[in-house]
Amino acid sequence: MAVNLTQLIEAMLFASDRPLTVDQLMTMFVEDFTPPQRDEVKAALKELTAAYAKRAVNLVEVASGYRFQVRDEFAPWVGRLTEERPQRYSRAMLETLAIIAYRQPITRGDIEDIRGVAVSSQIMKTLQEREWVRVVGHKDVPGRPALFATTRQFLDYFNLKTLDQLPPLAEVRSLEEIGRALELDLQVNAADTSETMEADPPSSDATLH
Amino acid sequence: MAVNLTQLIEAMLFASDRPLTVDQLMTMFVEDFTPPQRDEVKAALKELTAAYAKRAVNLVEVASGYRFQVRDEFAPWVGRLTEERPQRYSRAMLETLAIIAYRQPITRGDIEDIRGVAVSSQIMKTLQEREWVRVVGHKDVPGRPALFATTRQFLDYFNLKTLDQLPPLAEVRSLEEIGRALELDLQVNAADTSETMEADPPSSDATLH
Amino acid sequence: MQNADAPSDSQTEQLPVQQELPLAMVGGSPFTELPSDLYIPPDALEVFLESFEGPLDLLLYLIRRQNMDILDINVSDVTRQYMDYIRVMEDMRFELAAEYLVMAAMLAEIKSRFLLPRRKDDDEEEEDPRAELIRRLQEYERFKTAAERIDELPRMDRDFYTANPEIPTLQREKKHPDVSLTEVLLALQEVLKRSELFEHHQIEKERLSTRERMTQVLERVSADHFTLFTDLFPFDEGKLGVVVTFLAVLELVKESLLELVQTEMFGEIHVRARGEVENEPEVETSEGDDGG
Repeated sequence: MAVNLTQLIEAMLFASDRPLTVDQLMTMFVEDFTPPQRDEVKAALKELTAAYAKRAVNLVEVASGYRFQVRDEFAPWVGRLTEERPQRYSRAMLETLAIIAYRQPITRGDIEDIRGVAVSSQIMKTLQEREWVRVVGHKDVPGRPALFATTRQFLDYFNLKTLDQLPPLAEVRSLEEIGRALELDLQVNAADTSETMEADPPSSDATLH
Repeated sequence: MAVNLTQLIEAMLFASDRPLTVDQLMTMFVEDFTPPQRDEVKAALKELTAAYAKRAVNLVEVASGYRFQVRDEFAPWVGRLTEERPQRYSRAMLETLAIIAYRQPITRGDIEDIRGVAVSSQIMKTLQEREWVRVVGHKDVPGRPALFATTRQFLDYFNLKTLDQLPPLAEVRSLEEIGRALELDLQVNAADTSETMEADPPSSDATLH
Repeated sequence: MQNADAPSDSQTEQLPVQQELPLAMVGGSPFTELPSDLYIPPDALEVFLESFEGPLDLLLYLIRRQNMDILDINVSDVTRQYMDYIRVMEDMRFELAAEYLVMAAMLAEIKSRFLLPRRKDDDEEEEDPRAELIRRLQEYERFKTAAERIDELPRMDRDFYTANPEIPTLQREKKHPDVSLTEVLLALQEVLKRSELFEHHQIEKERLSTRERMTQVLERVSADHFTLFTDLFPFDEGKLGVVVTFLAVLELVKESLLELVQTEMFGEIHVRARGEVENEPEVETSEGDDGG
């Protein structure tokens, strides 16, 4: 059979989802023709390494054998290919966020009491990863549960200067008023918040990052 | 930024687990530098196609874009890399898929009419999860049933560029022909069917057992 | 329904074999020998039936088995065989899809129309009662064949493979979904609706600024060391700021989150968080001092 060993090895290495050793490559063709000698396989690998040296994929030897890999310098772009699409947050997550915003500092247990259902660790993790929520202390009761509060990033994201700009709960209850309340609040507060908040050390923003 | 566009595209195509279109390649670098022109991307693709023409992997264009693919002649060896047998699809699923492919857009009810039997929800779900089939609209009749069509991924999977490349559907012999055939006697009839009938391969009976 | 040589329910029944029928012409030459594959062992029947994709498929099989042309089905013959299968299935209590029974009815109807005498003087040409059945069989067969051909198409990871090189460790930036404040508030509204308890409690009256200040105070104090009570008050906020902070401290004490300590009469009051403070970020450990 007139198969070019180098090309065959090239094909195998490209298709394989794991590295292949010289031994594996040697035995892989047993059924077809005289199995190649170790030297031949090694020579083929050397040839391929050279051929791909300047390409965007290189043939490299790792602990468990040889494999083709995309050159590291392309990592930033390659990362974009696999970016997970952001999904929408669940209702449970938004409820949890809202409760923390209005009731902070609050323990997970208290959130669960209010929601009437358990709050998953995933939700708490996501909220903290997003840096909207963080642990500000621990409650002095058995188990020392963490106390959660919203962050400056939370305010920034929703374009609020202070939590006061959130509509009062009474208004939240009335769906129709939400939009109006928000507009109003934002207008009013844009003017008057600058004075109440400047007390905070400006450094705290930076240190959260 | 001293990034070679051709190499970047090469890296992206190798790293991507699905084909990439010229448009996708154009917009992929928006954040970094002036996005390349369509011409430039196309030139890069041409350059890559040529560079890999004689390698064991080739750059090929399929329905939803470009991808690197191991050359067909190596497939028998590559198949040995995985122990798992390639997946088999049930006749019900293949028939459903075939009807959608040739008759799209089509409702589930219409599929059932052709097959003479109900189409299980599982099949429709599997086809959609595999991204071979998707809902493209709703028929404007009572109940507004979903209209299904095949996707580019379906074509990619079968290495096709367009639906035209699907094997042609057997011809339907018209009812007039049927009428005519009825008037003829058995012998005449038998003689003329031999030419019009490009029926199933004779093995079809056997495969039922 | 005719009585076929159909099996009763014994073990070694033989499926109906067509006998006296004139055998079909295939490719112009007569077919004299029956295929020998007509015997089906009973335990194979189930498997056999499962290999049919419905009544049309079964009919096609029966037609092909007799080497009939779809366009010239011998309805009486096919119907008899079809009924035999149905009966066997029913005898075996094999649950039949309703479609099989519908088809049985359709076949019986077509057959009965054939039995009716035709009026020759009738001008209008009567449609062949088989026309609809033939159309459907033909249509189904087209797609049955198409499905077989699709199955034979080169297929990814069976007949061809894509390149699959290792990709560098990703600098993955996780994309977060966008959320509007309205969404958050609507979520809250849901909670409020659900929770009567919540509704009637003090939360409602509480100024959010107190809550916010509670968070800020907690951020400034630690369990490890005392902070000067007076340092908690940012004097540049004016009276309102002091009041809000004071309310916040009281609330924190009430909720057992804060501890107030005064070591001597009229001495400085210190505050300390109750409970451990974990992973206190790089924030403001030294910051408590900058007020004093």
